Amino acid sequence: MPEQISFPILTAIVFLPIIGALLVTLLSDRRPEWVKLCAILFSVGTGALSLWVLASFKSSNADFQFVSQHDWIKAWGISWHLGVDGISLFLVVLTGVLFPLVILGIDPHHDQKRYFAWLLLLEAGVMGSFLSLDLVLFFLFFEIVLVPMYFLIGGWGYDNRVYAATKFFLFTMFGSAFMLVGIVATAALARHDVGYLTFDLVTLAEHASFATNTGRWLFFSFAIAFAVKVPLFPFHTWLPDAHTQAPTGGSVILAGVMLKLGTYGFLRFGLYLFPEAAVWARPLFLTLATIGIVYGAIAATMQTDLKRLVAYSSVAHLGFIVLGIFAMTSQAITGSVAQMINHGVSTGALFLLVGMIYERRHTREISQLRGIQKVAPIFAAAFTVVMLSSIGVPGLNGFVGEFLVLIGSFQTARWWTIIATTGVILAALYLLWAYQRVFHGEPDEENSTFAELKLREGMVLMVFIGIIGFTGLYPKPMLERIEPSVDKLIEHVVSHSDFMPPAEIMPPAEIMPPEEMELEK
Amino acid sequence: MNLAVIEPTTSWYLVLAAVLFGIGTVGVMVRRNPLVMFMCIELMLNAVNLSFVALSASLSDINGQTAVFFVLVVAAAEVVVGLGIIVSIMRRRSDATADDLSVLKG
Amino acid sequence: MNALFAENLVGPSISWMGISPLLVLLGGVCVLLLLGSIAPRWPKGSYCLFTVVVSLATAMAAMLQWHDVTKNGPKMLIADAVALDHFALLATIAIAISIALVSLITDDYLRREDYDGPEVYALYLTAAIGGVVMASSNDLIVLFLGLETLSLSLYLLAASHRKRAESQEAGLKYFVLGGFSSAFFLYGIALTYGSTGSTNLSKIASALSGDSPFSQIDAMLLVGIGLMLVGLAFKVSAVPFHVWTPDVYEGAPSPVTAFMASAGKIASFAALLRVLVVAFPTRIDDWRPAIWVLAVLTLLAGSILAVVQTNVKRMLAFSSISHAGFLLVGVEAAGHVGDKDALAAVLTYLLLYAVLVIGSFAVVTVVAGKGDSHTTLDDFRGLGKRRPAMALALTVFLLAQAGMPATSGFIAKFGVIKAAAEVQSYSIAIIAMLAAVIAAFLYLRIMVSVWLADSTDDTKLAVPTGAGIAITLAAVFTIVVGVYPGWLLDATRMVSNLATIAVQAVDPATQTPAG
Amino acid sequence: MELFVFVCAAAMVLVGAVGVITRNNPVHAALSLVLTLFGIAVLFVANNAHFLAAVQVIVYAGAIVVLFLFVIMLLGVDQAEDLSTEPLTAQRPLALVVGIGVAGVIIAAIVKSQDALLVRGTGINSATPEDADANIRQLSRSIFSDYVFAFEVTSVLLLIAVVGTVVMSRRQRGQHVEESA
Amino acid sequence: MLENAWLIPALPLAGFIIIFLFGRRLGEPRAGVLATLMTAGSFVVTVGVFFALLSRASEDRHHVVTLFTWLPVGSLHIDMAILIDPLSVTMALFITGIGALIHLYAIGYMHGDPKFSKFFLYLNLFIFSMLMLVLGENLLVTFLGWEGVGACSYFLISFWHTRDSAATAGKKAFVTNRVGDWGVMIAMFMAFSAVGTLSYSGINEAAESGQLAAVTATGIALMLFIGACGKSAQLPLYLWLPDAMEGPTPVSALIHAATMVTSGVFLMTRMNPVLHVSYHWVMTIIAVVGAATALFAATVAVAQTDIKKVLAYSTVSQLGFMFLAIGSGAYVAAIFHMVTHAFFKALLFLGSGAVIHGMHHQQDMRKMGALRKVMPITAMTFIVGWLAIAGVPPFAGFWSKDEILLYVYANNRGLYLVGVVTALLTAYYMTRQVIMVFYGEARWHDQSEEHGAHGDATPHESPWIMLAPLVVLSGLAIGGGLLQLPFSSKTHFLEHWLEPVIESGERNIDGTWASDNKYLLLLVAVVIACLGIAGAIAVYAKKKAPALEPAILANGWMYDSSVSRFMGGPGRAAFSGVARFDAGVVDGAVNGVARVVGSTSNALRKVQTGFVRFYAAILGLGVVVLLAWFLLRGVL
Repeated sequence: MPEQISFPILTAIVFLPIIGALLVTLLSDRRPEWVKLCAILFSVGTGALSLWVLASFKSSNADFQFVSQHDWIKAWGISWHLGVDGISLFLVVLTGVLFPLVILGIDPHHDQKRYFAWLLLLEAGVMGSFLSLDLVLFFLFFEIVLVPMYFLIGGWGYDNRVYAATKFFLFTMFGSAFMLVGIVATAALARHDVGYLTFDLVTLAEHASFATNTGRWLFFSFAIAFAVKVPLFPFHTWLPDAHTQAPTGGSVILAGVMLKLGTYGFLRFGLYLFPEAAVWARPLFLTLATIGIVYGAIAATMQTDLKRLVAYSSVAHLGFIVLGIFAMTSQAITGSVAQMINHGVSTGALFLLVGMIYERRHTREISQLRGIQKVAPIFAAAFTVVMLSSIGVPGLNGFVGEFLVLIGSFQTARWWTIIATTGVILAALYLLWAYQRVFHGEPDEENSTFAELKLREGMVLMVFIGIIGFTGLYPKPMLERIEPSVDKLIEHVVSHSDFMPPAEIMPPAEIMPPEEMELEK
Repeated sequence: MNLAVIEPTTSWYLVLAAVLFGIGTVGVMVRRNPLVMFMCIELMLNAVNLSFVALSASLSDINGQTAVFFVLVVAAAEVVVGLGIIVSIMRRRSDATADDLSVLKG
Repeated sequence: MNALFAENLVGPSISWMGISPLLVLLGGVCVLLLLGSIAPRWPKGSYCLFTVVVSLATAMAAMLQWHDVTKNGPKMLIADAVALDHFALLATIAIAISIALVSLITDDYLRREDYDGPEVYALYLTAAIGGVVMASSNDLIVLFLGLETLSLSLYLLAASHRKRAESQEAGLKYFVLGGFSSAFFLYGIALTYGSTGSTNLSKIASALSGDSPFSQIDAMLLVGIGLMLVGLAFKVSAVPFHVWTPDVYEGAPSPVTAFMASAGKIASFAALLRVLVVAFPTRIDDWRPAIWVLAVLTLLAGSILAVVQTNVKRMLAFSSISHAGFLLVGVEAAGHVGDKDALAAVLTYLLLYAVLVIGSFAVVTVVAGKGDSHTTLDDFRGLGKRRPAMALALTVFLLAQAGMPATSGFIAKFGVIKAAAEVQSYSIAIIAMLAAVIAAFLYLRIMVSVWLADSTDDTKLAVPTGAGIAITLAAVFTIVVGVYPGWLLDATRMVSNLATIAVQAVDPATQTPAG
Repeated sequence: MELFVFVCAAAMVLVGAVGVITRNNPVHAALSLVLTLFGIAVLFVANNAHFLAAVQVIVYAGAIVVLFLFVIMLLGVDQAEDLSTEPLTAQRPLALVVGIGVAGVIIAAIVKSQDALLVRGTGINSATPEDADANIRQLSRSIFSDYVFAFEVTSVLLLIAVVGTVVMSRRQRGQHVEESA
Repeated sequence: MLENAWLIPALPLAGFIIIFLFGRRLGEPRAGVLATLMTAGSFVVTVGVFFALLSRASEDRHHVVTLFTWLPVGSLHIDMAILIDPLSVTMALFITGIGALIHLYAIGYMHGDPKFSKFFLYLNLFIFSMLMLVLGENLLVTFLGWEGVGACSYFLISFWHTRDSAATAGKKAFVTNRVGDWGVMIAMFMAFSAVGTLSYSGINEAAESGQLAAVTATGIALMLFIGACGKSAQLPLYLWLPDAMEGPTPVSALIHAATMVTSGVFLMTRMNPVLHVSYHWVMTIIAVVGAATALFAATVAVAQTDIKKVLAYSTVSQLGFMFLAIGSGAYVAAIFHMVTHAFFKALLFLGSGAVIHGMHHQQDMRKMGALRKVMPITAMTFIVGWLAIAGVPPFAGFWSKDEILLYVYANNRGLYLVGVVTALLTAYYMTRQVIMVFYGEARWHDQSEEHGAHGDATPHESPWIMLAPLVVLSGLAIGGGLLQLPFSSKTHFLEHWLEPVIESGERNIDGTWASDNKYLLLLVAVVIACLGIAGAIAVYAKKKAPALEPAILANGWMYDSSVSRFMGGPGRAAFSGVARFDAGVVDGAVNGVARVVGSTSNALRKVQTGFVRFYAAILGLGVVVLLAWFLLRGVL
């Protein structure tokens, strides 16, 4: 049973940024420091709430927690249904942490009032997407994030920003077009099984059963939206443009949390609602994910723009996540969820760093940069740590998710995994090559005045690096909160399809850890 | 066949009306003077009226004729309005054809 | 009927209450014209105020009827010529709201363009009468008269800005093509009458059901339906009968365009639904595919054509075509007997779209400036800097038109898509959504001009009071409905199945005595 | 007899109609329209619509066409329209296709359904010497019972016509110079 | 004591953290001293652990210290745990021991470098990672160290990153290692899906109990071998090691001689039960690859002129020897050689470092000569190392090499021949090096002008802080053979010590011809070593014969350059092809759709001609089509 608590904390998490956005809008332009203070207060407040959720989250509980459910559009069976489980918990926390950092750490340079307002609105949208347990509510937030992002890219981006923003907007909307029809069709078709029209995720997933082909069509209508958002090959081309043109804050958020809407959607809506179809479609998505991993990495290698390179690396990293999701083993999906967080942190930090390079040098062209490590060793060190995390060096957070995804996927998707693992090599190739060209060598005249990390920047980066290190070395608290929900999801998939998870191979008894013994009983 | 015995049936009228309607349609498309275009529309309305009356007779139902009555009223009102618009345009440029009024396009 | 010698004619009982919205409107017209001619110079803004009051009174009257209908059920009035049901009343309310909002914009516009006077308002009200008649008609002749009432008013309104050649051209084009299409519509009525023996929608429906002799005459009936469809498709500007729309929308005075796109559309779609759903439920298999094709063409052409436009009014015209496509999706869904959700969805869409489009055109009106001619994308550049609040409102309207959630546009689209999905018309639903994606490009283009492009002149625009109120109201409404649409949906859900009412009406056993 | 009437009237109608669309001079076109209207009126009579025939002549031929002619004279737009050329290529063939298409489709439908239309009922009261206003009475009964609402609506139409003339003819400030020139 | 084993990696880690936080404040030489102390402390702890372990019965010498649960997901349960057993302690001993010496040496070597403290930061991190590698209780902890040393070697090789060659070499090392890591990861996946655990004891027990199918074992073994090839610089992945000489010399000594490169050998030894149950040809492959690498690198080393490149190729060659041993089932011999090699190769590298230091960063042997006069201690220790590697008894290298050859002979005589030739070449090129550097005439005088700024251009002896490690190491290089003397089974100290770990995989050659005639083979080895030395003296000292140094050997059989050319040519073309495909086809499709919509719009737009008559015609056409549909429905 989902437990009800008195204070609707999740609702507060969604609404606090909206209120913040309104307040920021209403504040006068003449007092910029107030505007910024307001934005910081509200984002930090939201972040604090999300941390509170993390703190009071019951780790062994696989159900949705902090559920708040009210009728919203009763006529259509749409409810305000929020809840958090292991799959969404850390995404919420990541969102809560990332936004204050972006607001604190990155200066928009102009129109800061509007910038902060959009950013706060974006936060609300992202939070809402991760928390919604109602299909329409999810769609609402899923779509609404486009608007602030569009304006952030279009208003504070670089030369080709309008093109990129429009492409981003339309491409994503293209995907959601199918999803909306899918959502409505799902509810309409499930009306017979459920007995009434409802868009409630849990109700639909537990009670509705679709004819095989129907389920598959519906699944695909959702899958297109998520595939675009992820983005999965070949729907990825909006991403490099959007990332490259977005302002640093936008890139950080885009990479950090927004891309996860797609992978999260696959888990929460694809697998949960249409287990049979998802199992049926496994080969396709495993293949696309694998292509994405290798392809994104290869494309990244050849980029001349640093931001574009990181963007393509996201394509590859997100491929790992999708691979894990469709491998459908406990390790793989847990790894995917962990990877969502870790990619958010490490790629977010990478974008932050690239943004700092741009601030200083006003170029992102790799060929224009050289020898920065000599003039800014601390900056280079920070970049190195983040880069290694992105490469997936064990002991840093990037490895945890990647490894779990791969080891889990190997159980059910052997050959895909073997190919996907080559992405590990390629990741080292493109990042190190870029690093070499940007940081190594003797700095030329323009680069020799490259400023060292400022205190404010350093503090923001310290948070990132702290998370990178902690999660890499001690991911247990995270994994043990994610796993119960993942296991429950897999159980759901198994019981609603002919999917057979790999037989649990028990290590020889004497070295079996005690927790596992209990599980087996 | 004795021509005197043949009585025009309803469909004769209807066919005639259809032809008249077709002529009116063609007229709207080929005439450039807005006034004449408007006359062609009147032709079309008359074709409809003829159909109404013929069908009314065929159905033994007076309502068809009633409809014609209303059409006449509508036609009258339409003429007033239409001519009003045409006049207000033509007062500016009296040689304006419908083709000249094509500023709005694309 | 055959009482040949019944000299003392007994007219049908007339339910004055039932047609009270019409009476209010008519009274409003008369007062406006009479007083307008008696006292030529009313104080500034009072024509507008009066019209707003009249429209609100109309809405109130409709509300009163609404409760009555809720209590006593729908009924047919005045010899079954007029239907008093939720469908009609909702359309009435929507039209009344449209007039109120449009009047607010018109006020300053008329003074700015220097032809203030009661006539334009009177024409709004007469057009509204036509619209209400169309929406509530249960007889093809009545419907036709309503259509003409509406159309004639609109022709005049379109041409009313006599200093602008575009306005006159728009008026003439609209008039010629409108007359042309009316002829088709009328011909359709004639043929339908010939094949069913009646012009009354209920009677047509019952004549076509069962084994009445009329069910033989199929070809003529179907061609009749087709011709009527042409007339209505013209009014709702469905492709390929949309050709007039961009030119007329562009040329007509901006407030009038808003009126055409709102009240005009509401009435036309209501009429379309009435005709198809009430009269021809037995011929669904024939007209549904036609509507399907029209809907698809309208969606695609409307969206695609908008892409390369540079005049905002023209863009919005194409967008309104695209929206018509969406509405046709709802009409297509309504083709399924017994699905009242589709009717409710279409009406809701109409109401919400009306507010949106008026809001958008209100901004256009303000930006257009004296002469009503600054309506290109370039004229919108830097609006975000010059008038941030208004730019924000415009953004809300545009996003809503694009179907962004948390705005009324989403609720509208969702309802239609839901209706389509419930009758398993998935393909058209998907096409509609994809068309919406294409159409979104045009809204984005406007937003780019408004926010992301540099301003050419930094002079603050003056936002007149009326337009300001209208924009604010529309924006608030858009957001409120988007976030909390429950009340509206509960209301529109009361719309019952038109076909059922029609059958009840001709069945004396179930007919409620009028008056 | 009836055939003769029909043929003659049909000839009037069609000749007039063709005249409308082919006469260069708008005045001639208007006069051709009168011919058609008279033909229609005759056909009305043939279908027992005596009252409508009268109204047709009075309102249409009398009032409407006169209005047309009046406008033509008023505006002095009676110069001939050159119909020998067509600026819009393909417009004429297109018009022909449409005209023939529309008429053809409707005729086809009528032919298909003609069996049901063969019967000519006797329900319509014609104006006879004995009861000269039978048709009028019957018509008025229809208008004032079944169509009373429609009848009322026509009043609004006429109101619009009035307002319309006001709107369209009212001189606007600032327009004097331009127009008097 | 065993419970405190966590201190072994913890101390270098602590050193890393302290230097990370306060490195700049510590400065030179305190950062170096601290790092050295930490490593030395770690060595002390290791020695304590060693004795604690020694005090246990042989079958009890297995202790796991679990620090915390690392990755617990479902049936996958990975602890951050340390495994203390003879193998890991052996590894830890020489890692920390030699590591401490190299740290000490580096204090002197890096004197004056602006990034002095950073160097020790990396060194400590490296030691930590290496210890995690060898002490890991499971494959994943080992992998943590495995990747850690990879990353550290990247940092250290590209330490002087303003030099482009250094930066490139670092990157190359990392990426090449990653290719191997791919194999290790796949091996882990296979092991987990077959056994359900990644812990060594779990996997090895499964292998021993027959639970692990031969085919799976083969897969795991091959994949691990790929990893080992990467880390231990075997063909075809050896590429990075010669380039890695761009790093400071202590790095070469530490990473490329003593520790990191041996981790492949360690891993294969650790997994010997799995190798044992896999198909037989796996061992053959390992042996062949090892032999081929050994011979290949030896031939290349003959023609090198860079003092460190010779040592680098020699390292590759010696590692080949170790893999030859493993492929022959001689794990003890492999470990033995690894240890002795660590001694003498570290010695040689440090010695060469001293030379380079003394020569003001001159690495070209052709510009050296007669250095024994100016740097006698360095020369002495270097000569000890030379004798050890050349296989001259009783130096350490002789015993271990002989042990390997013994097993190889028992296993495959063809490979034995390769081994013998390699040994000959080893003796030859090392002698060549010693002659070129320390004997003959001094060729460095003519360089003095270039070093005018330096003041004193004469090569100088290194400070005591650099020499002390040399002395200690030369002692070890001399006496290292004591670990495992072939004379009787009682002198097989190392074998007895390692027995619990390797008993299932170790090949028993008792009773073979080789075993019976081991003294004969010993004699052959001595003769070979002498031949090699004599040959080199004849060529380079006595100039009796022309030096045979063809360019193809100097260029490493063109292998590196052809790989580079392939990567730069077709490889790069393929990559940029993908990038172009992405921009052109995938993105082009998206933009193409937009363009199609746009041009459709432009085309359709022409329909809106503005002529009302034309509009009427469109309308009419629409009517005709619509009516035709309805008519058809009505007629049919």
